[in-house]
Amino acid sequence: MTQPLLDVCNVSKAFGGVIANRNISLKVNRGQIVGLIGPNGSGKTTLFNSIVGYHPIDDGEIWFKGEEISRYRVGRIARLGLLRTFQQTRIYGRMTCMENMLISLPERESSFLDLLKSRHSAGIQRAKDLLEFVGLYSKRYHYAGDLSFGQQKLLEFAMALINEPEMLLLDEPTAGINPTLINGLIDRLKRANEELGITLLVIEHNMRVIMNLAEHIYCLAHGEMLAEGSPEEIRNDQRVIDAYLGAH
Amino acid sequence: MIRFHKGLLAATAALALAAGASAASAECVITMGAAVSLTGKYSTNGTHTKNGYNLALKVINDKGGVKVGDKTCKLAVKYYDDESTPARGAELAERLIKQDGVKFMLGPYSSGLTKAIAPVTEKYKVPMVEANGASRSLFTKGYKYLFAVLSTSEQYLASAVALAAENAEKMGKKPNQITLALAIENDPFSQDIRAGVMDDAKKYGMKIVVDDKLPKELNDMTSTLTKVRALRPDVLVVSGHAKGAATATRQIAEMKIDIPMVAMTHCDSAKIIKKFGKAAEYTLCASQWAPTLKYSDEVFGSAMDFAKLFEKTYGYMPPYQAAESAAAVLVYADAFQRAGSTDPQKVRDALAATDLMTFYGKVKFDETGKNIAKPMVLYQVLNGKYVVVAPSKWAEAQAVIPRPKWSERK
Amino acid sequence: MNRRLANVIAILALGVIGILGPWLFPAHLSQFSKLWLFIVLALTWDLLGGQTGYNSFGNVVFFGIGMYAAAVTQVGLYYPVAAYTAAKGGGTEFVFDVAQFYTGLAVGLPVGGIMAALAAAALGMVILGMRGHYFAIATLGLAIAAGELAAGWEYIGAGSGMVTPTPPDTIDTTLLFYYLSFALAAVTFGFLAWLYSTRFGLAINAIRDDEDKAEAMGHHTTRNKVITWTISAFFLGIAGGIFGNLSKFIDPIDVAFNGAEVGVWMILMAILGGKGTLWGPVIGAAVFYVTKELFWTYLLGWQRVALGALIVIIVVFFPQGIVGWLKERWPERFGPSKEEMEAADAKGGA
Amino acid sequence: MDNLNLLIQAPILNVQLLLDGLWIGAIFALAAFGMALVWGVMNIINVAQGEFVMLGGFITLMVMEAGLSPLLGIPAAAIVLFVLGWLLYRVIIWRIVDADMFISLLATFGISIMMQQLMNEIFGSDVRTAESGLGMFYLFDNMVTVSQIKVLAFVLAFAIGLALWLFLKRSRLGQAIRATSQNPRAARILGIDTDRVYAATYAINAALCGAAGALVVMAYSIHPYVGLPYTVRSFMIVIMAGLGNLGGVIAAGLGLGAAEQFAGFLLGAEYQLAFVFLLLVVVLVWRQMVLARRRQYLK
Repeated sequence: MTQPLLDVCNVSKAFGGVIANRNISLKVNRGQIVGLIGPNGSGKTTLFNSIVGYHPIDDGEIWFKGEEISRYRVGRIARLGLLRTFQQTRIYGRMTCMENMLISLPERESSFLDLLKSRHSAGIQRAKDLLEFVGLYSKRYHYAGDLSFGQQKLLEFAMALINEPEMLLLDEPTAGINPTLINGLIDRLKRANEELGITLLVIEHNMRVIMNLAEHIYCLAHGEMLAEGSPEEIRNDQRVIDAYLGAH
Repeated sequence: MIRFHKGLLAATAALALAAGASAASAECVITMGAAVSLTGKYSTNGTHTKNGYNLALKVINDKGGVKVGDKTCKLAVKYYDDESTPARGAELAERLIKQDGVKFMLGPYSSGLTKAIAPVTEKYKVPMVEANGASRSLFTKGYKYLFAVLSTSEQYLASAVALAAENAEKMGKKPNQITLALAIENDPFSQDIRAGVMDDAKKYGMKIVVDDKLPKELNDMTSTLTKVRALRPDVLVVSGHAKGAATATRQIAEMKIDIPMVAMTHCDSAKIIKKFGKAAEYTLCASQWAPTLKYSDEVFGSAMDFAKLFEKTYGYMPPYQAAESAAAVLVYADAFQRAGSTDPQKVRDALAATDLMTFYGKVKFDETGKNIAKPMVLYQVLNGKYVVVAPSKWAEAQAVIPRPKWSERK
Repeated sequence: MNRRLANVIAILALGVIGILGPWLFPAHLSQFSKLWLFIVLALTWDLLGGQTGYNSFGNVVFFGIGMYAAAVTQVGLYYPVAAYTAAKGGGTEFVFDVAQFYTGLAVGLPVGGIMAALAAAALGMVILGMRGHYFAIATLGLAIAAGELAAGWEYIGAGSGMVTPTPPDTIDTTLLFYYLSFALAAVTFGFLAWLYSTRFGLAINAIRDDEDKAEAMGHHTTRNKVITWTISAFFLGIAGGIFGNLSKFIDPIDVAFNGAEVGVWMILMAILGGKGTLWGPVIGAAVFYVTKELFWTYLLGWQRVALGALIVIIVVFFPQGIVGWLKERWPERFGPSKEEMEAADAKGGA
Repeated sequence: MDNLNLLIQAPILNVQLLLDGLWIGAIFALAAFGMALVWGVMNIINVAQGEFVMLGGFITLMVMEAGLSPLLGIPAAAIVLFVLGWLLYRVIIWRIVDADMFISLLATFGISIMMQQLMNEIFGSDVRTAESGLGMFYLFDNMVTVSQIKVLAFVLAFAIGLALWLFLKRSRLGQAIRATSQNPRAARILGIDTDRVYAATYAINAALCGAAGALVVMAYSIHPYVGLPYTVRSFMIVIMAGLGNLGGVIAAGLGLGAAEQFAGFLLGAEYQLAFVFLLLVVVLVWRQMVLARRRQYLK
């Protein structure tokens, strides 16, 4: 069996007395699209934050590409090729969309001197293409801070794609997005996965989206791993249904 | 920018016209320039300086002015506020000379400011008579246009150290067994005083046991005084402008620190008698001048006459900073008269040849420009009054050394 | 009017005024020298404060380090520094001839810049991990401590300060320092204009807008901040070296590490003109400096009351600064233009 | 280290240094209470803090010149400064409450230099003191001296700290202040007049500083430019203690006062300030390093 791209082993994390994650394990293989679901407050975002290095974990290990990253800080993990988007979108508000895109081109290997070089028409073209795809081409010279929430979300997604990560952690990518765009977004996520080989781990509340998208799904509840399996298995798992109903 | 400077230039031109020798009328005005500290940490003494200048101007002008050649000229001063900062002082001196067309400068307050301004006046060959820059280092640079009416810093406390040596026996020691504690502010002028004290102490073989430099913002010196109390020196020397004198006087009394001799500078500008009463008793104070000295001149009369006139005009007794500033104006007036011209070079030469008796003391410059004809005096606070105790020529009373212990005082 | 053309005209006009300065305003030359230096102070402050979003109270540290390093080098090339400062500088013993003076300056000013840059790199690595007001306060602490340390260090004259080498009579130093100041301002402006046009410019803007995001996208944020501060310190250090020679006397707290005045002024100038813009600091410095001179001339005794009121008015009513205000008021004329946007495209690539 | 030997040989000196440190530290703490309050509730760093202290001192001097005991200056200064703080809020501060913190820093800096020169014009730059009429305690055979006014300052700092704590806990306005500091928007929705809360907070801060100033002029001295050190130390104390921690403010204030005294004694007065500010930087760097190990930043 090949080594998983992301391997989360028995991770626990508590805030004060509140246990947010208890003994969570999950694996994502290269090229997969994996879903992470669970009711509000089940610890999904905490797990994301633990993986990408926003806070220390109390127990367990996290491995990425065969390297233990449990103690690395955010920037270093990102440079390894593990990127995330934010639930509350984060973009560079006082820069234009184009600038947001251009500064997100892969910088992993670049030194300071590389940053001083300019003019790379391929990069510009790519930025334009991606903006076109998320439907922001006409707004490319607007300040990103002036966009609507949904548009910012799309911009953030485009920024993540242009960065060409090996793996992308998406925190509720469809929340706040115009329903008519959702299908296109799913399509793009799949294409990013197939064509660019970007492995995806997606937190999602929209069941239709996640069932459509993911090939494997983990479900969290009350900070613990409740169930895992194919979309079909999850859909029919009584515990999952109870957890969702109980939580709402 | 342009419009503003047009106005300035016009004003400057008018001034230059008024001061110019070409003016046909007998009425003329000689405008001198001065950057003094009206704000910032030296503003008290800056105000004394300005008041001294102004009083001398008023008295001279009221008597008709100064005869320059065949004309009689009034004197005037154009002031700027240097905010007690050297960079500002240098800038303003440049402005006075270049923009306002001033051909004669009066000094600022403090050595630091004088140090900053002297290179400027030197560059433009504009004479400067200064009354408040006592730093010794001002007179080692070969300046040719700088003249100081006051005694230089190394002399400030020389008589205090000498007095300690003379009175060593009373303290039960030989002069070379005497120990000194120095608490001196960390600014150019005060540090020059410190250098003077160190040299004098070395001359007598005295030992320095505390050597603290007080920060400029300090209003509490208990940590230094705690050290002083532990080490029991024979002499405590404090110099830190008015703030240092006030803080030291108060805290020495509060902490009841018994030292045979306490010598300070700037007691009178700190008004320690008025403010602290008994706590100030027996303090030795270095001073450039005292109203009780028997100097006199034609403009002001005696030192006491000056003091009374000053008090009448400004409502307080003149500290020496005011007196020496007034004297600087007298020196200029004298030089204008002898030069018979307002040509800066001629006035400069006349200044160099000054040999003048004033209410402030005799003024005679050596080749470096410092006044070598006037000694410093040392007061002691006795019964709520400043009493001159050194040098012996002017002494009104014998110094009380050692000073009584706090427990023995009423 | 074409925006790029307007830009070019503005730069040319400033350049011509700068070069012809000695003929245009001969009486105010040293004030204009200081104005050019103030522009450098505002520009370099804005590099970290405006473009990167890190408000520093401590940039005056590099100004002071540059000033002392330049002066010490100028003296040290020919005389033992300790003896020079012990003698309170200058005077008949320590004379600099023309060649010595020029050599001293030619070596001293770059040394000032380099020492300041090294200090910024070292300090930056330690404190640029702090964010927001913690960074601001740490820099404030450094600024005050630096002044006090300099005031205690005998080698550089301690509290007695240090006199910069007295130039020989034959040199017109007013003109010399005027052109040095102008050249420094021009070079700094040009360098920053270029820097902001590169991807590095975008990288530091990204830190300003959302540092967490920039980091999550894999940027070397700390490295970029340290480099930014180092660049800023280099130019500031040279400015300090010139300023020291211009004022001729270096007091540790009142001239070199004057955080309460120069340190605050550089911030004010940048804010007045418009933080995070290229022209803002230049305009801010010019307006501030001229206003200050007017206050100091015509409001003697009340100049600080007036300045204080002005500061309050600026930051309360024009927090976005002159350039920011113009952009908001007439976006079509001062906002991002089409050409600028196309030009921004050119910044891309990796 | 001669000075260190001295401390070891004469341990009684430690007592004097410690006490002197505590006295001045208590006054720092008083000014820092206000800063912590304004910072925590309004998100404003008030640079004019030291100038409020200075004004409090001058008001006490005026009380004394009117022939009253300068001790009355403590309430008088507090009341006058309270009114002044309220007015300042109504004229200027309310405009910057929601602005970037840096804006408030500069705006209050502007206010502070205005006050400095204004007082310089009105009162002159003389160093002034007021005699409280209280005496001294002499302990250990005069080796330790304690000025009673400083003890009073110390006790008052504690009392005011306690009163402030009770006020914030118990009174309606205090509760409103706490609610506003936690979430101004929620407070507004709940019907709290946050504008009034801010005005009161700023005025209380000014009053605290005024009281501190009255103590400063009686125990030490005052002049128009005395403010900056008090502002900077308040800053430092609040940083060390953290916001909303009155006990911490007292502890940090006293600790800072004592550290300064010992530094002045051991290193010489010229390095006293350098030591304090380097200490500030070291504390920050240390806190940052602790956080870095936890994958976090100091912010």
